[in-house]
Amino acid sequence: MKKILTLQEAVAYVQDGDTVALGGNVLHRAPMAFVREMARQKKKELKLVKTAGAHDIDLLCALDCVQSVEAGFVSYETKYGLAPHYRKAVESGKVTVNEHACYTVICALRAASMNVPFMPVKGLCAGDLLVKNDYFVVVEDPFGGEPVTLVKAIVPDVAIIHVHECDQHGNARIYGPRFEDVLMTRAAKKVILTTEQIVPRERMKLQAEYIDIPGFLVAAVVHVPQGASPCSCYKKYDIDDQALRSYLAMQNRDEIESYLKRYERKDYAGERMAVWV
Amino acid sequence: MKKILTLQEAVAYVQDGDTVALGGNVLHRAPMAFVREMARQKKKELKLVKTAGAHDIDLLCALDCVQSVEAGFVSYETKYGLAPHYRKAVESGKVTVNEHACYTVICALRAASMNVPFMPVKGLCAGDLLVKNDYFVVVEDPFGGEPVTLVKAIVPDVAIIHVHECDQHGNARIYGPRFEDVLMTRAAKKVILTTEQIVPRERMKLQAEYIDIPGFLVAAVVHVPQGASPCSCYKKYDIDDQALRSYLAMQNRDEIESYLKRYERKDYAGERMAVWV
Amino acid sequence: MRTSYSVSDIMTCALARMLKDGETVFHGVSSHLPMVAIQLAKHMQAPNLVHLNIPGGVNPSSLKKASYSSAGADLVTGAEAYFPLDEVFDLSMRGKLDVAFLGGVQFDVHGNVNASVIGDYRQPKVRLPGGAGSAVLIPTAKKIILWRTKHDKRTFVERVDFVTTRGNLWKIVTPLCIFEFRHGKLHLDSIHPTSSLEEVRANTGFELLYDEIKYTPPPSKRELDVLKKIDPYEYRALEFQLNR
Amino acid sequence: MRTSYSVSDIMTCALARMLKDGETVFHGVSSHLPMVAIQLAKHMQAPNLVHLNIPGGVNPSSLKKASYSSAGADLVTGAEAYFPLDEVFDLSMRGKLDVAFLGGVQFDVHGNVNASVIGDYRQPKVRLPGGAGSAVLIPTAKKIILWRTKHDKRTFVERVDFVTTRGNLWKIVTPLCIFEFRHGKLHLDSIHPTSSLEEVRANTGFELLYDEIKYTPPPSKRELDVLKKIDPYEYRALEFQLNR
Repeated sequence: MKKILTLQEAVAYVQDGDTVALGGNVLHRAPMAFVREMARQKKKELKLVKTAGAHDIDLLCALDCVQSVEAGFVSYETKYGLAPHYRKAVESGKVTVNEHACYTVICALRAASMNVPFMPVKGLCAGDLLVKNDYFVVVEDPFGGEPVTLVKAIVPDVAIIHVHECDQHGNARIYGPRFEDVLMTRAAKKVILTTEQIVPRERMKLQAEYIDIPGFLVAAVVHVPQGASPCSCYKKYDIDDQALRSYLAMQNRDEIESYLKRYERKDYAGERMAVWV
Repeated sequence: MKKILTLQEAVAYVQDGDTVALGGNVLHRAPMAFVREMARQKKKELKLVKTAGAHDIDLLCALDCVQSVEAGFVSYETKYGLAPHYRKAVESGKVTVNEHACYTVICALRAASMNVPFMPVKGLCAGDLLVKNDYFVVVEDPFGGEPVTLVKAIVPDVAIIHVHECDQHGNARIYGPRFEDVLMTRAAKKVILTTEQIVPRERMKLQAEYIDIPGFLVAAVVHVPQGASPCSCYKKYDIDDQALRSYLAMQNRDEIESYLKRYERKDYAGERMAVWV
Repeated sequence: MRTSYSVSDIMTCALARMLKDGETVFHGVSSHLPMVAIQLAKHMQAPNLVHLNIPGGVNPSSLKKASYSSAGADLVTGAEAYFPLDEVFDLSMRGKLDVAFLGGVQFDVHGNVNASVIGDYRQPKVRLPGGAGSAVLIPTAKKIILWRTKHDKRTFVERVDFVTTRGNLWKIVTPLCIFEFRHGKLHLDSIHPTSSLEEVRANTGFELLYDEIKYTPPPSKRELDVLKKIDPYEYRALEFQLNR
Repeated sequence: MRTSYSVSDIMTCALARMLKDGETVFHGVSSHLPMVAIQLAKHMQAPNLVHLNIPGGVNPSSLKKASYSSAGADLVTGAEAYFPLDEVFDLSMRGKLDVAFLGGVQFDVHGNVNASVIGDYRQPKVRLPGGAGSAVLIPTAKKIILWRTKHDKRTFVERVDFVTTRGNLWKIVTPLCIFEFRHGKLHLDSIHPTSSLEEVRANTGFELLYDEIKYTPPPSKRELDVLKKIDPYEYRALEFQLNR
């Protein structure tokens, strides 16, 4: 029952072709160290799930790890512009986009968390998304009301969540915005955490009521301080503007691979640290 | 925008025939002062909603306030036995029970919180509940899987929740088990809080992240210390064994009305206290 | 040396022994017996059980204040995380709840459970408390263990008045014996040493099915010691004190 | 005395003035302009607005650190409660979200919004970021206010390439003017004093509809003072600095 793994070991859990839910939102608390290691291990044909992605999805698209993206929004925010490698991969036909309203991703994950094949959605009642995508259908209401749109469940094979702290059993806490992360841990078949800090179980118990992810749902824990960087982590660190700018200026694969290389030391540093359990 | 009302004023919001969701679970944190005042104001034909009720539902049944009960379980726990007045009212045909699995109440409230007419439910696939109740139907999965059971949404006209503390705007916090209370505040058309304590807004803001019910969802706040008694309120008070036993020994309506009367002073005490806002 | 023990002790031990280490286990309201049994199992063969309950305390550290409720806040104090009822249900729907302890009032040889009514559903002769979570948990949790502190011909019947639910029923523990559900029928699994085949037969409303006569092993000294420690006020006997 | 102001100032003021006191208002990512506008309105006519956002801070007290994100944790610090994105969506579905500020890349005279693709959906010439919450919020929030910092013939078209959504569109604010959606068509509502009818016409890909020519009132001294205070680093102008 040893849950604490190295980053390489944990990433080896992810299979080519897996449906992978990524925690965080746009530039905030994305599980970037895990994403980088997936790229290093050359995962293929991943089906990515996220309401609103940015650097995580873009990086995996840049290195040909992605088959499809289920999301409502993929872009850096205002200051950093669009997601260039994602765009290129989609426009060249390498990556399929299954565009959702962010809410329909949420509803599809709710369906998975309840193990039902679909979830009714109120708002999606007009437009081409409904027409073009076979994961939406409109049915009659058997209770006699208006027609109802259903979204098909999305069951991630694995959810990757970067948390502020957890114990060796995976009892984990996120500070500040939780985005869809807690839901993802209930929807996915397997949950892998990367964490800023591994703390003693007794310390986690002090505020047991505010644990977001109970350990019995968690398959693996990886100790990766700065594991969301260059994205932000609430109250821990802000975005790394320089790293993002340097990445966004890169044109070719070699540059991006060397960008990955530069993070290696940092990404693997946590596993060499003493862990107090 | 004054939200702080007296108990009588707040209860006057509830209309005869309303669908009323009651917070708490069995003998814990039921909104008893509000329930008592509904009985005093002789509300009629209420449709009660709760996963697992006890003293609240029993008392309202004893005084002919109830038309129907949607619940998974109505009984005192082990030591106090069954709910005598509820049983009598149901067996005499005065009250209709729409029996749910507790989870189907939860799912029906989830549907209301999402404003969809139904919610798919995985587990309810056998037995007479499915056959006898028209709020369950089994449909084909339009995505091609197994047949799926749907439960019809339950939209409470009002949710009555007893909280530990809130500010004058209704930003509220519950300590310990929240049961279905938070969900009820999202499912109901109107939310009324009774509270042990009204605290300054600035104090609620100190742990804004852990506010369970944001004030903008709340229509009215009533200051009722001991408002859950004789049920328990986590870390505030335990059940009132003597009161429960005396109630359970009562046979006729007069006795129960005098039981109500005895609580009057206590139930109305909060509104006379200074409130620091 | 013979140790003395009560029927609630042997029932608690029987329930506890059915749990395997590492399993995820749930009980609901009015469930003092299984609540104590889970803690007993944690002190015996299954230290890594995951104990789930209605108020949401994962692995509560003590039950000593849970006198009148198995859904009380005491189960949250000293717990290791918060995982409330709605989430427990979702977990079971996902096939990740290993064991659910559930009650019921009437059981039949076909494995049907009635917790709803005696008589007609809409005009009941007796309105029972209701199945609580049973109707969705019995079909979805991997193993269902039922218990009932009454064993008579009105409880164990050929056909229940109303099928609140049926599903993954595994065992039923009574004051007299343990039934196991297999091949679509309740089978007599073991008779408590405090009872006898004759007594079980005389109090069961259907013909007893069994391959061999076995007896439930009595509580061990260690089990009784642990029970004394974790349940000093004998909450496990509460249901017997108020047999309705 | 004339006060000088920028296009982002007048757009922010225009957005802010559309809000009424007590309304529940949401904005998403890449939404610095509406984020500042909501705070402006709170300091002007609408102190009791309920400001909702993606990270979930209800009524964040300050935006001063939100330099690179309108979905950042700064919106949670100093907020009065936590009400995250999934809950905001549910709220809108229940008909309780008064106003949603949303973006888009292409708009047509019929009130259709495209945030998805230019060209074919499955083989797009240009893959846009996607509509985020638009496809469920535009049909459900009571009033939809769109903004776009580009106003040209590729943005305002006769027919969008792809209908990401349509619904309760009320106003669109651009660097040149404000459109209002009524009777199924976009109507020119007011022209910013920094622009002209000719400029709007030359940059709009459909025939302009209007009853009369009105001009957007310029930012008042008080509005500009408040803007300086609440948005000293001019995040409201970020979108103009990176016009793609």
